[in-house]
This record gives sequence, C-alpha cells and structure tokens, in this order.
Amino acid sequence: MTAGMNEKEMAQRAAAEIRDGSSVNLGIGMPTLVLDCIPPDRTVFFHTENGLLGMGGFAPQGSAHPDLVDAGKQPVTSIRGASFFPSDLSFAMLRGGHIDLAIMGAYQVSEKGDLANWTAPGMLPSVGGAMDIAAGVQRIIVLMSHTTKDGKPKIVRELSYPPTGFACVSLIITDLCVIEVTPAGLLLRELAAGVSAADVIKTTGAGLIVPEKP
Amino acid sequence: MTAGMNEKEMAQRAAAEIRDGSSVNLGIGMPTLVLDCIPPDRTVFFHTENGLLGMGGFAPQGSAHPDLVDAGKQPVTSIRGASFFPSDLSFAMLRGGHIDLAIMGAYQVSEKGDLANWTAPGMLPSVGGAMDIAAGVQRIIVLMSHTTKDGKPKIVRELSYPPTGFACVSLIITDLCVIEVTPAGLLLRELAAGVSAADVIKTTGAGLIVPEKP
Amino acid sequence: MIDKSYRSSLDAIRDVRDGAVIMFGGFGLAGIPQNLIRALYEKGTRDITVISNNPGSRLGDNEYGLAPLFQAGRVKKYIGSYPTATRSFKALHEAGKVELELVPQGTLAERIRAKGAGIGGFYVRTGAGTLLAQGKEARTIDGRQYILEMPLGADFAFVKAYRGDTFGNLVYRYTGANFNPAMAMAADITIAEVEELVEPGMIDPDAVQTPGIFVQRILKGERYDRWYE
Amino acid sequence: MIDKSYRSSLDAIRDVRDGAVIMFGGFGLAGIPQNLIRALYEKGTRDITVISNNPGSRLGDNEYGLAPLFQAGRVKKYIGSYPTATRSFKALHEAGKVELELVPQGTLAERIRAKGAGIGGFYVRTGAGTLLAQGKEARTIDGRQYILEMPLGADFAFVKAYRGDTFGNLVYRYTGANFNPAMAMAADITIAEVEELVEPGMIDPDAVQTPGIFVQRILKGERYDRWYE
Repeated sequence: MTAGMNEKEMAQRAAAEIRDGSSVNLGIGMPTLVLDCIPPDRTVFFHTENGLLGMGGFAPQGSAHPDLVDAGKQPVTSIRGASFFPSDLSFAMLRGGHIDLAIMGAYQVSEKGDLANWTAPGMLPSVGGAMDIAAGVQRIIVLMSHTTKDGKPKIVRELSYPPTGFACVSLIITDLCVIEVTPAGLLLRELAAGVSAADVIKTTGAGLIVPEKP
Repeated sequence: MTAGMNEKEMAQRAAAEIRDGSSVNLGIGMPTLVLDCIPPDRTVFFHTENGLLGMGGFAPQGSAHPDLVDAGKQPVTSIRGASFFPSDLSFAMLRGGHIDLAIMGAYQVSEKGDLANWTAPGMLPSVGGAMDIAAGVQRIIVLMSHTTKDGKPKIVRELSYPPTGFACVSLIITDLCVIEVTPAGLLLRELAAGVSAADVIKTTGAGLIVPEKP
Repeated sequence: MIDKSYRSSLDAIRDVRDGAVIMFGGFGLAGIPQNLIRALYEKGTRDITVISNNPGSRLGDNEYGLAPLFQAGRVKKYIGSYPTATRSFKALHEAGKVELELVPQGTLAERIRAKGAGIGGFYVRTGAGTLLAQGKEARTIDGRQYILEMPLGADFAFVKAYRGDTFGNLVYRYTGANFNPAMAMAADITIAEVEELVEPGMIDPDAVQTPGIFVQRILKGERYDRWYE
Repeated sequence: MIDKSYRSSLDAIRDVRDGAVIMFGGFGLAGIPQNLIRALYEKGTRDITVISNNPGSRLGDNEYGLAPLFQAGRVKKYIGSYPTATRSFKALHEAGKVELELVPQGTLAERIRAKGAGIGGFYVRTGAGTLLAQGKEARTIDGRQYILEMPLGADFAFVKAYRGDTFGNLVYRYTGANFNPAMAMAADITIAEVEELVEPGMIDPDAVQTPGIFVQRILKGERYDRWYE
C-alpha cells in the first residue's frame, strides 16, 4: 500500500467540504472527479462558467449534445431545476461573489493563500476563467499533488509562478494532507493514512503550523 | 382657422421622419401621438424603456394587462415580432446607440442642440430615462410648442433650465415650424401653414438661418 | 432537498430590521412585489432606505405600491429616478422628512447590475455635465465626457416574478421584469414573490431568467391586485 | 415588411473586407457560427482580427471551428482567453505570425457587453496585480485593488442561435448561448446564423434572448456538424 490519498480519495475529501444547497464551480481535470462524490441526499448546484448552473455529470454515450458542455468542453447533463445563461451573466455570478465554492488545481499556493494556476514561465499562456474565479468566488479549495513530478514543493513561501490571484485560497487538499490557510499561517489539519507530519514538513516549501494532534 | 400645426399635425410631421424598420423611443405626453401616425406598410419598432421593443399601441378596453405598460405606465399592446426584456438591457439599447430615434418633449432647446426637458428651477426633480436617452440615442427629435404658455421662447441661445444633455437634438418640430440643428446653427426648414418666417424669428430666442425658400 | 419557499410574505420578511436598505422591483405598478410591500407595511419596519424606480404610483386621488410606506413615515431615504410619481413623496420631501438621491433610470439599473456582477464602478455619458454629475468623477474617453458611477447594493431585494420554483429560479412576463432581474443579483438577501410557485424541473432550464442562485427566499403571493393607470 | 434574412452564409458576409475585426460566438465548439466561419474561409478574407474565447478546438489530431482560418494564415491578431486550445495557434504565435491579446474569460464577456451597453470602461478585481494587469490603470475601491477595463467592439459579430425570426430576434439553447448574446450587441454589423429561421410572431416575446434590434442580418445555417470533444 502506498501512503497518501489517490485522486479519487482527494476528490472525496473535497466533496466533504460541500454543503447541501451550495453552488460549486469545478476546475477542469482532477476537480471534475468531485462530481461523482456527492451523496444523493445532498443538492449541489455545480456551476460551469460557460453557462450552466445545475450540471449533472458527464453525458452518457449517445445522449451527448454538442451544445451542452462543461468548461472542459465535455458533454454533460443538467439536473432538475438547472438553468442556462450567457457568459456575461455566468461571470457576473463568479465575480459578484454568488458562487459559494470553487475547487481548482494549482501549480503553486503560497502561505498567504496566493494562487498560481494559469500559466508557467516560458509557456504560451491561457487564462480562461481562472482569474475571474480567483477574484470573485467566496471560498477556494485547491486540489493538487503535494509536490511536482520531480519532488519540488508546490506549497511555497512566495509564488515563483505567475499569480492568478492573491490571498484567495482557503483550503489545500493534497495526496499527503489537508492544509488550511489561516491569518496566522498554514495550518496542517489532517494527514492522509500512512503520512507523518514530518513527511509533510519535508515536502512543503513554507512554514506549517502543526497542532499536537493534527 | 388658427395658423400653425395642432398636436396631431405635429405628430404626423414627426412620423414622416421615421424610416421603415427603424427603432423609435417615444417620450411620454405628446410624442405618444406618433404611435397612430405610422402608415400600415411601414414596420416601426417602438421601444419603451421599461422593457418592450415592438410596442403596438394603447391597449383596447378590456385587453389591458397591468404588467404590460409603456414608459408612461399606460397599458399597451405588442406587435408580432416584439420582445420583452429587463431595464438593464433596455438601457443598454439606449445608451449603446442601438435605438435609431427618440421623439421627446422639451422645456428648452439651445442653438447648439442642448436639451432641457427633465426639470425646471424650483421643481422637485424627476429624471426617469431622459438623460440616458439624451446621451445614447442616435438622433433626437424634439416635439414641443414653439413658446411657453406666456409666450416666452423655448428655442434659446443658451439654456436657462437645467440641461438633460448636450448637442443631442437634431430636429425641432413646433406648432410653427420645423428647425434643423446644424453645425452652422439653427436652420429653418419648414413653416406651418399660415406662419411666416417673421413670426418664427419673433418668437425664437436664438439666431435662425432662414433660407430664401424655407 | 433544498427548498427556499416560505409560507407567507410576512414569514419571508420576518428578519427585516429597522434601518434596512431595501430594493423593490417594479416600474409604476408593473412587476411590483405587492405582497411583500403589504407585509412590510403590516410589520411596521421603520427608517427604511427604499431603492426603486418610483416611490409608488398615483391613480386619480389614490396612491398605491410603495406609497403607503412613505405616507406612514417609514422611509428615511429614497433612491430612484422618478420621485414625482406620487404627491405623498413630494409633500414629505418638502417637509424635510425624506432624503432623495436622484439617479437616471438607466444608471440606476446599471449600478444595481454592477453590484450584482462584481463591477467596482463604471463610466457612462448619461448625465455628464448636468446637475446629476455633481460630486462625481468626470473623465474624457475618446474625446467624450463620461462620469464614474458606483455599484448600488442593498440588504434585501424584494422582487416579483410571474413564475418561480422552490430552488428560486424565476421567469418574468411582459414588462413585469424591469428592475427585478438586476435587483435579484444585488442584495444580500433576495426575496421573490411569484404568481405561480412550482417544483424544480417544471421550468425549462433555457427559459429561466433569474437563476436560483440569486434568490434566497421565494413565496407564492397571497393576492394580486390589478391596477390600471 | 422588414426582412433581415439572407439566402446563404456567403451572401451574408459578402462585404467583410480584409483587415476586419470580427467577433465569433462560441465556447469550444458549442454555439459557434460554423457556417459563417466556413463561408469566411471560402471567401479568403485576410488580416482578420479574431475576437473569440478560443481560436478553434482540437479533437485528437484534427482542429475545428476557427482553427482553419488560423492555419491558412488569415488571422493577424487574436483576442481571447484560451489560445492554447489549438496547436496551430501555438505554432503560429511562436513563429511570430499572429499577435495575441490575452483577456480573462469573464473580463472578455464584460468588455464586450460594455461596448454594447454604452459603458465607457469599468473596474474589476479580476487580474489585479497579475501579469494581465500590465499597462492597465489600477484603483483602490473600498480597500481592494481593481483595474480599469475598456469596452471591446468589432466591425462584425458572427453569432449562432438555435432559433431566430426574420426581424433578428434570437433564442439560444443549452450552453450554446455563451458569448453570442453579448457579441450580438457589440458590433457594427451582427450576422446571426440559426438552425431554425421562422416568421416574426413565431417566437414568444418573453422568450426572446437577443432582441432583433441587435441583429442586422440573419440566415439559416446550411449545415450543422456535430463534434464531440
């Protein structure tokens, strides 16, 4: 058994943060796994910035419609009580603070909750809705691997990647742990099975507050 | 027979300025008379700023609906091909220059085409959509009596009433004449039956360009 | 299952306290939240700031809509475009009993939308150089004069739609929409009254005009009076 | 009787000249004006400035939507939020053959709406302090950092709706609306292609999403390919 959470477990951990009746924007990639982790007794309004509140899940083979897609351009379904709307209204929701929660991937998160997830140095940049979400959504959870593929920390004192937004991340869920961004600093809230606080400290590029019993 | 045009004739004269297929906002009061002056072979999209493009006319007794009203809060009808929309989109049309023509009343018009029609000194002011229309509509025609009830000029060198907008009026239709606002000044274009250029000059508070044959 | 519906107008406004800033949808008497207005009158809430295109409407010698709130002295300040719609507002204003912030109608709609859309301020030509530009920052853009207008929000928005579901999705009818959709976006708590309240799924997702995310409470209006001016 | 309908896509775009600034509705391949794009490709128009959320879409090894215009070297400048959607854009940009103006997606939608709504400029928090704020005026409002964004218009908007009438009234479906309604307001000439073209009066006035006043030309699209990414 490998220590730490796999992607499915990380998505499940993120899903536990979603309250009944809340509206949630999911970034493309790993965050879309959260779609399948919501208990049936909970009503969650998944928002996709291209114009749908009440996304159901990925469309089953044969029922896909090319004009019904999510932000990752995948065919999706809509739930009972959903609504469609244009991009200007969709981003009014995001920028105006009407969306309760966004779950996004990241290249880096700083100890102040600064977020880097839109481009890397030397890349042709694409931004999509990342900066609008970072600026407007009430609460942002980052779902990412604890380190880069070559083992470098992604949780850092100061961003070295171009920032998407500032002091906007509330919670970081990685394969190793759950970290809360607090005014006092990064608080290690939970450890994944088989992971020690020392493992986390070693692979984190910023100071961590480690409670006696995290 | 009294010299000059009555209100109906003035409305008819204004209607002659309306091209087929154009969109027209009518101010409350005398301008609404224009509604009944459009030949049946002409399609005109009357816009009412509370949210209707394609106003038909005043609703016949018995078919009025309290939620289908014009800017003067009168029950109206809609034509085939009409659309309803909220105030924010309605004023986007006005401010964004999408409405071809507005026909409004006025207290005063200056020789530069400045318009005063929202409030008078000493009055409790109301503004409604007057300033939005003055700022955004492509072409504005003023429909008004040539003088005040006590015979004072309403066409003046400089406004003494609080301005609604600046250099926004294109054409003035009064009971006595039709005057075009040009870069060179006010041009007397037409005289009503039984009215002489001298009659107009006498009752106008600004310089007039009087062609040999107005 | 989420259910935002309330049993009555009074029930839905129970926590509206004295001094609240409240937006009211409607233009004249079209699309006004008449049940919520009546409930607010009955509740006796005082020192209200009213944001509405007009402070009620006059038909002959009687005044309707928001007018009774003004007449009863419950309103501290009025923000809108058409205060002369009622005699009662004029009298109260002349007596120094109610403050007035006069806003051009389109700017009013846009300031409210701006609040809902997370816009920090915007430039318009409307009103530039006039009395209503006083105290506002001016700016020349492409050779034309603009003024800076700021977003306008509220503690509560009372809105009226024709149909709604228990998730708060709303559909309007005719010119009854007017300020309602923008106001629904701009308040901390939006309370919607509807003529028909249905279950989620009964409104075509493409027909929704105000998505439920903007609506915190919804109720079926007790009674719809029909006035004609 | 006013009739804005055109017989074909090519007919509707005949006066689009080299160097034109053109907005294209659509997000990915949802709601793109595919017939107008094909017609523009066939017409051979050059030096276009493209305003669109993405410069086409990639499915496996093939690229669709706007991508052929880029591949054929017809595009001088691209303004949008997601240039990495295609490999062809990346290659052209690296070769210095196409300019890029990168705009956050919500700011893109709002700048386009601002143009259509007669807004001279507006402040948003999106992007403040980031690389995309470079050269933009910053301003602190209520203690938070904002940047000034300017309206974005075009010579032409090519939009796609599900249904339309010959007055230009449009109705969208599902997530096919996206940028189309805002773009329809923001161009000198808006050309709409629809899957169903009907007579005026066949669309419920309450269901119209883009009023005909914003649309100068309309046509029934010749062919609708269905792609799934």
